[in-house]
Amino acid sequence: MHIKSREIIALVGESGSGKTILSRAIMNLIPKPGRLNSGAVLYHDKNLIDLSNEELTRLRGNRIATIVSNPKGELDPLETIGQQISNVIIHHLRITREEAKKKAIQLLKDVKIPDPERRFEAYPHELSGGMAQRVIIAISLACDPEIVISDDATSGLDVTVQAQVLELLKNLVLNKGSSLIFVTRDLGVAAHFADRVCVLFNGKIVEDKSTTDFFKGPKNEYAKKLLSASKFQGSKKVNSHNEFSTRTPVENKGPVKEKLLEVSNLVKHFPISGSSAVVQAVNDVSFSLSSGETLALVGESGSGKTTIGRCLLGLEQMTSGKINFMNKKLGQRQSFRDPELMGKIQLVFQEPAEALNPKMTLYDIVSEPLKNLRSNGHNLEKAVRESIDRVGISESDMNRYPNEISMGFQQRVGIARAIVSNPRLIILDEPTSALDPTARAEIMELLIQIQKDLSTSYLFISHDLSAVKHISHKVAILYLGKIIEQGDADRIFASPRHPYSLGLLSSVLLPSTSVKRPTSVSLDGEIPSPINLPSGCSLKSRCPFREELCEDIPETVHLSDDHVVHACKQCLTKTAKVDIMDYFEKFEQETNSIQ
Amino acid sequence: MKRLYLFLGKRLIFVIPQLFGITLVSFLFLQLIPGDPAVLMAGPFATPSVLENLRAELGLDKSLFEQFLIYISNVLRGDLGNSWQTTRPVAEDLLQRFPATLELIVLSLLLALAIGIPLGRAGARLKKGVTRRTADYYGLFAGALPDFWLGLVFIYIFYTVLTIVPAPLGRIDFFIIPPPSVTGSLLIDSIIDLNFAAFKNAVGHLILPVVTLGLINAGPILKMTQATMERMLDEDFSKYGALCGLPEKVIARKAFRNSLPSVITIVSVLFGFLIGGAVLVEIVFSWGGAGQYAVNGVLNADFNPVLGFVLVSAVFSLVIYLIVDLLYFYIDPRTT
Amino acid sequence: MKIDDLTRRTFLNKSIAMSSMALVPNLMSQAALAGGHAGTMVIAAPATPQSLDCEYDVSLGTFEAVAALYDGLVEFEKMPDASVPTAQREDTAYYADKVGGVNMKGKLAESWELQPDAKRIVFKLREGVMSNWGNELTAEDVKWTWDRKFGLAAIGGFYTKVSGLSRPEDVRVEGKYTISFNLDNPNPLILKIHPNLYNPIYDSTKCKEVATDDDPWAKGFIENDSAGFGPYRLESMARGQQAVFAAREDYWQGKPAIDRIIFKEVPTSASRVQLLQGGAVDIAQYLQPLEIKGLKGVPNVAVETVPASFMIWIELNAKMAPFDNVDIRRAMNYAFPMEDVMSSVYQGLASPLDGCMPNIYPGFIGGSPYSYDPAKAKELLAKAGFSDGFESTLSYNAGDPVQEPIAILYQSALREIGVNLNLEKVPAGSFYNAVSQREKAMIFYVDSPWCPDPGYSMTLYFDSESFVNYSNYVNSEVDGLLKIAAETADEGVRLDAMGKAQEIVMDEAPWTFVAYPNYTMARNSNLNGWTYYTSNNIRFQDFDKS
Amino acid sequence: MTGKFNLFFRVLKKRPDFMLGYIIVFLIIIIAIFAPLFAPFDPIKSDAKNYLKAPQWPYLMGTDATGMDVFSRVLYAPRVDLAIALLGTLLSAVLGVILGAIAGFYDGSGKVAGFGSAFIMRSADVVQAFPVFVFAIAVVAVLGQSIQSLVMAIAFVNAPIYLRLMRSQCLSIRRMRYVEAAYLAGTSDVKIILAHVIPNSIAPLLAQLSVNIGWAILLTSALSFIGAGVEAPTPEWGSMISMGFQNIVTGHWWPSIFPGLALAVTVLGFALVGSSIEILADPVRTRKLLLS
Repeated sequence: MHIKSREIIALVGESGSGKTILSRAIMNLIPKPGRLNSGAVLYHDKNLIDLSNEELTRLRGNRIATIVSNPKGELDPLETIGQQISNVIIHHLRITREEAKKKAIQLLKDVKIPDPERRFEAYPHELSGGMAQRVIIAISLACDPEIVISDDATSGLDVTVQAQVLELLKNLVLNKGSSLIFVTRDLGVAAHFADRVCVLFNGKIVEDKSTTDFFKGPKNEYAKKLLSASKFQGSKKVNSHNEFSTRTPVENKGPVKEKLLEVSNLVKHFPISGSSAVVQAVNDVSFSLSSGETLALVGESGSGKTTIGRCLLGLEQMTSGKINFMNKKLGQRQSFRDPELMGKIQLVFQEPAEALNPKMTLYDIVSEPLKNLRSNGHNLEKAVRESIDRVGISESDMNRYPNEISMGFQQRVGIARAIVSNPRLIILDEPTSALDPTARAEIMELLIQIQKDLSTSYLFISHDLSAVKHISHKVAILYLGKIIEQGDADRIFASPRHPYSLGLLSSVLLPSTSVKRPTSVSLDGEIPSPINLPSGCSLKSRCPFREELCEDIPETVHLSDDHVVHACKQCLTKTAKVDIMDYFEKFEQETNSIQ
Repeated sequence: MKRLYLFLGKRLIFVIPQLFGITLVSFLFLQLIPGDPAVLMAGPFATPSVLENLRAELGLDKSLFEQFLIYISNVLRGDLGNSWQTTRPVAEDLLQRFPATLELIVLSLLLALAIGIPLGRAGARLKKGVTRRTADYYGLFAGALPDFWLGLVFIYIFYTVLTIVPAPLGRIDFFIIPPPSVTGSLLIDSIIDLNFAAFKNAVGHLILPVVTLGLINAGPILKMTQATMERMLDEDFSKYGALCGLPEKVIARKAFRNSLPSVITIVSVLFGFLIGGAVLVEIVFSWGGAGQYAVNGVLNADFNPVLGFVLVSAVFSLVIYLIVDLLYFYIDPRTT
Repeated sequence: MKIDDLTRRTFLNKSIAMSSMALVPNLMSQAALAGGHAGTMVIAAPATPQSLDCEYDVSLGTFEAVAALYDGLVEFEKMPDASVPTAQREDTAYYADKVGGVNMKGKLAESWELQPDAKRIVFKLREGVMSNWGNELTAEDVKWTWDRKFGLAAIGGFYTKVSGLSRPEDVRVEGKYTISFNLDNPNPLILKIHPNLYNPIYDSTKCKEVATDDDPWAKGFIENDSAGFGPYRLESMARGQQAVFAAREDYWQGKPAIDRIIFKEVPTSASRVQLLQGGAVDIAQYLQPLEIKGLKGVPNVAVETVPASFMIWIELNAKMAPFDNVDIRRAMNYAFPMEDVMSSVYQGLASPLDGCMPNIYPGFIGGSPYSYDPAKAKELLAKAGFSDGFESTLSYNAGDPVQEPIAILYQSALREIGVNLNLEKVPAGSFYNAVSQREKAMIFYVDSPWCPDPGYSMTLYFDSESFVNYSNYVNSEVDGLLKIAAETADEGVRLDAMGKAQEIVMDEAPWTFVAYPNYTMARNSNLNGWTYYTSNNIRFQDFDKS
Repeated sequence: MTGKFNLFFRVLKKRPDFMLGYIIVFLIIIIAIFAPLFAPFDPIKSDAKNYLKAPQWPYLMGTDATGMDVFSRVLYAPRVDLAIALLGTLLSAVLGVILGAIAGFYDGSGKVAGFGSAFIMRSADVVQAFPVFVFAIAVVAVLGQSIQSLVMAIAFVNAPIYLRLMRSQCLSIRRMRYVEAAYLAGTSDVKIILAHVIPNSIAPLLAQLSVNIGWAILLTSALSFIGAGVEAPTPEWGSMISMGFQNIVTGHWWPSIFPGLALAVTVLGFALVGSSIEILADPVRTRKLLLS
């Protein structure tokens, strides 16, 4: 592998493919007890492997800089960020503390941190994830390095922030004339930001092409698989799932639109101890769901989507509102001790490992929901076998423990447990976001198949818009605990009307080089704290359409039977002119043409 | 600054009910110990009427609840009652004995820190080698040794055989005039008094008990330092430091700074434990400390000293925890 | 009466002792040290006095202090000890030709007249004797002293009774310097009781000055200070640490040889040994036999051991089975490994307890019927119907270092006759309590009767009414004999009666007889003048330094 | 299961000192059980003719002041020490686990259960605010001096440790997704505690337990040392040290040095076993050790 100056390459691979090790090898910093066995890392004709520790230390962070994921964990919690930036500068450039401070503030300005002088004194815990990531970028650029390695740097951020940060990074690096290596598992990042793509598989580079060539069609089998899995995420018309485009709920045997779940005026406030302020996590939210239907709750982290799910399940006590499920009231922790409700709602979680008791066998895990239903031994075993079979786990694995199987399979076990009690509703709380592209595609497919077979309803909670587009019939977009737009999924993806929805959709990085991302409607900044909600329009600080004084009060507008938006009039007129439909549509067309 | 006051205020609000609870529980608990203080006090010759008078004098004829109220109101006035064994006010006794214990504990913990921290740091930074081994095994061995026995071994070696330390009989040879008591610490008082003979003598008496407790308590400090620092070196920010090209020394310093809260915690826990737990070593060296006073009280149904001791050491522990919290507060900006 | 070393606050030996030295500043003033060791005597004692009021307090060190601060009316003449020529001791023998049969000399009393029927005694007091507060001794002081005993009725109550006084009016002021004691019945102890350290004379002028309505008998004052006519005055006292006594220039016998006494609490006996060896103290009190042995031959240290009035025994509670059976009690004595205890525990510094009163007192009849004989013990057990043995518990004082080893040896020996002995360690502080409650099956006891008189000694432990009869021993014949001894002035008759009583008691074995521990004086060899008293304590005024 | 054994032996291979720990513990237990076979003398038979004999044949560790054979007593002592420590620690673990599970599971819940949980925690605070040693002695003083009291004292003193451990386990496990899943399936609180919380807390509990046993042995002997523990002449290390304490300044070191040594070795053995379990209980540390 090689990199020229001012070049941007993407090193793509799934977990375990060795991409991080490779990126660390470049710096000769392999985590113990690993060792570099052979080979060479040549930098300006010097083999980094042969350099002494001191020489390497001088290079690291100076000529070759790394940006890492989990930015808050990477910063020393006990030092101000200013000190941390200065330390690196002083160490490498040997300048005085005063000069370093000046330079650090300039860097903070460069990475667009507002009020850099004050932020210089801030501690990492006072920063949001996006801010911390900008600080990390500032550190990495402090010594004008020749190579910057971004190691999955944005995977922890929300899509809107991810797009902003990557954009910023790319611009800064190019301005400084450095080279940039993106280490990522997201082909979208590669498609939008890299000049060249290298695919890693089992520790080997299996494909190395210019970005445009790669997305036109990789040669290597694995690369192909990876690309198609990623595309599957972005399009619903791949493979043979075309029947879903009709958007008719499957096997809707009852009267049409039989309301299964009805949530009205749900409010959840978290009191802050020692203060009269409250966190307004969920603010007057109403929606409904029919059997066999999928509703997606979409939003950035902190938008309240997970809290809604937890209120539904009684895992959080709602502040006010009403939840009806199968004509019974929900919202109490004890609700599910009611034999009629027992097992009727199930949950699939984001972190499959945390969702499974490590001390139980797969069989025990899956059978747990049935044990309370007092099904007799034979029926129980049969039901368990059935659902295990349905999620594609072989019976011989039934006596294994969760830590003996892969993450994708763990998620399958979670799904098996969810369906074993024959639920009417499954809440899918970010079920795929922790998974690699291929596993993610498989799980999505499985979920769709299950809905088809069992006509279960899904409440799909996610910030992964491509997955949402793929699976849901209806979408509700949440911002700061409020639904700002909801309705038919296709319609919303095609012509979102709320400025926030526009910004959100435009920030999705689709894995294609041929479709252009509509950056004009990107959102600025980050989601504000839900403690002190801005008065008036909650988006006014970030709105791409905002003018000097936007004091308009948003109102609820029914655009059609199945499209409701909560926004101010002025915005609606502006957004009506924007058409981002081609972003997703073009992508689908392109994907289909490849197929 | 406001953050600090708020923080201190919050802590102090918890202190009062806690002290009350501790006093109440110890009061009731001690009542369960068999033995009638009046009988013990009056001696075997006392007639029933003498006993009755004595009981009335001590308030023993009142209900438990009334007795407790009386005790509490006395405590609030600084009166901890009398010890029937020493026939002196407990407050006065404690005022003499606590400094003895504190001097011993503080010096021991300083020694323990001086051993534990460098070894722990070295142990965490090194993966192999003699230092690492020493650090690993020191923690294990120190935790296994009974301190009272180690004290005896030291006495045998250094006093009986080598005769290079003074007899294990308290804090100072009594043909030496002790300095006037200002702080209660003989070392400090003798310096204030410029009495170097007393200082030298007190140091001689301190050496063995301090070394005994210091060596043993260095174990947990070492373990904690090593374990936390190792964890901190594994944390992302340490790895990121390496990625940024910061030298190993700087990274180790950061990791150590981040381990400080745990180290401070273990020291405070040891301190709290030693206020009563040093009693074994105090006994071995006839130290005359507070722990000895309390243990003796329990064994002889002399309750006021025990209550007084529990109360004072609870206050001490709370003060220590407060100091610890303040240290956290200064070390870690996240504390609220 | 009783009063011994081991009292409620006894040796808080090893460990759990409350030592805290030198915490209070200036207890030893600069002057004391500047004067060097010549004028100062430092005593390492197991404990400092708890209180100086002997009406209540029987703690260790109290009587060293009382003897230094106060004088009594009379005292025994002294003579050289038969075995240790360097030591003096009281002449407590019976002299048929002397007043009251005793060899006494005056102290605060210059002379005395005893009526032959032993119902009245008149003391003529010395004139011009000053107290440490500068008040002259008068008959009023003696009167007040005895009125106080009646008034407080603690230990004093025992003394009024034992000396035959029925009411305060029995003690009469006959003149400024004359006082009389008038009894309803003859009482052989009427004179003998006065050298007892429980009967010091108080300076009533001072005491009345400090008395209050709440405290008419100056308890609070006497507990912590002194108002007496003795050779020393109290300079300072820090309990648990030390008491300092200063010699009185104006003492009626002249200033004592040693100016200043520092009575230092050193709870651990091993520590006291160390201090003595190192020359830091002049006297180390109450050492263990092994330590005493180790001190022999140490330069600068002199060790003298004399037979004493101490006795140690194990109470066999006659109210509890199986010790209500006299054969069991005898068996317990036959099973006691006397020789082992003498040699290993006491290192030869004691003699077997072959009687039930001190063997140094007049009227003692020696010759115990018991010796170690397990076969005989077994036989007696079988006779009592316990051929399979039984189980019992022996309580011992955690503060007395000899009791645990004796108990262990006894336990081993008893196992051979099938008796299973459990050992119970009682904290020093509550040991007295345990003894006086009389609810333990077997418990150690150490005591010494402080009046060298057989009637006095025997009454304490074997009179069925005596409150010191901790073994619950009841024998009406013995009671009768004791009554004779208490109410007859005729010494011959008394000695006969007491001889008989001793025989009965020995035969009925209310105790397991253990030992007469010696009194040992371990001192710096430049210290002269030690005298052994039957009260088993030292009197500072006896000493001088060479 | 075989996988676990395999792991166990691999860990032992990496750390032979752990092996030593297991050997010590094994030997001590064997010695405790078969003491009568190994001990040359009756441990409570005093022999006044042979007191304070220096170590020599047949008294391998000499004799004490009453002529009892120190070696035999050292061998018999773990019978008492181990029994007390084991029982006390187990009792405290049971007590702590039950209370800790309740306190943790109902922490912050509003109703009676929440109040109970808070009450348990405040009680633990108070117990822990006592100076440990004084508290243990007070327990013995209240209950009377006996082996049972020692067991109770150790149980009371240690229970808060398990209580807190269990509570923190419970607090973290009850937020685990699988517990929430169990809720939705209608599983009762008791079943959740039994099926999910306890099995997942066993490893840290076990590690704590084995470390604590050593500590409990030290506490037992310490209590005996100051005279609040086992009655003499029952062979027990602490009381042996205490009985020999007087003799050390006169140069008779053996009656107290040998039992102390045995005590230290035993505690060390348990400490080693404890740290091995600590490591085995933590997969991350196990992996690190095996890879190092």
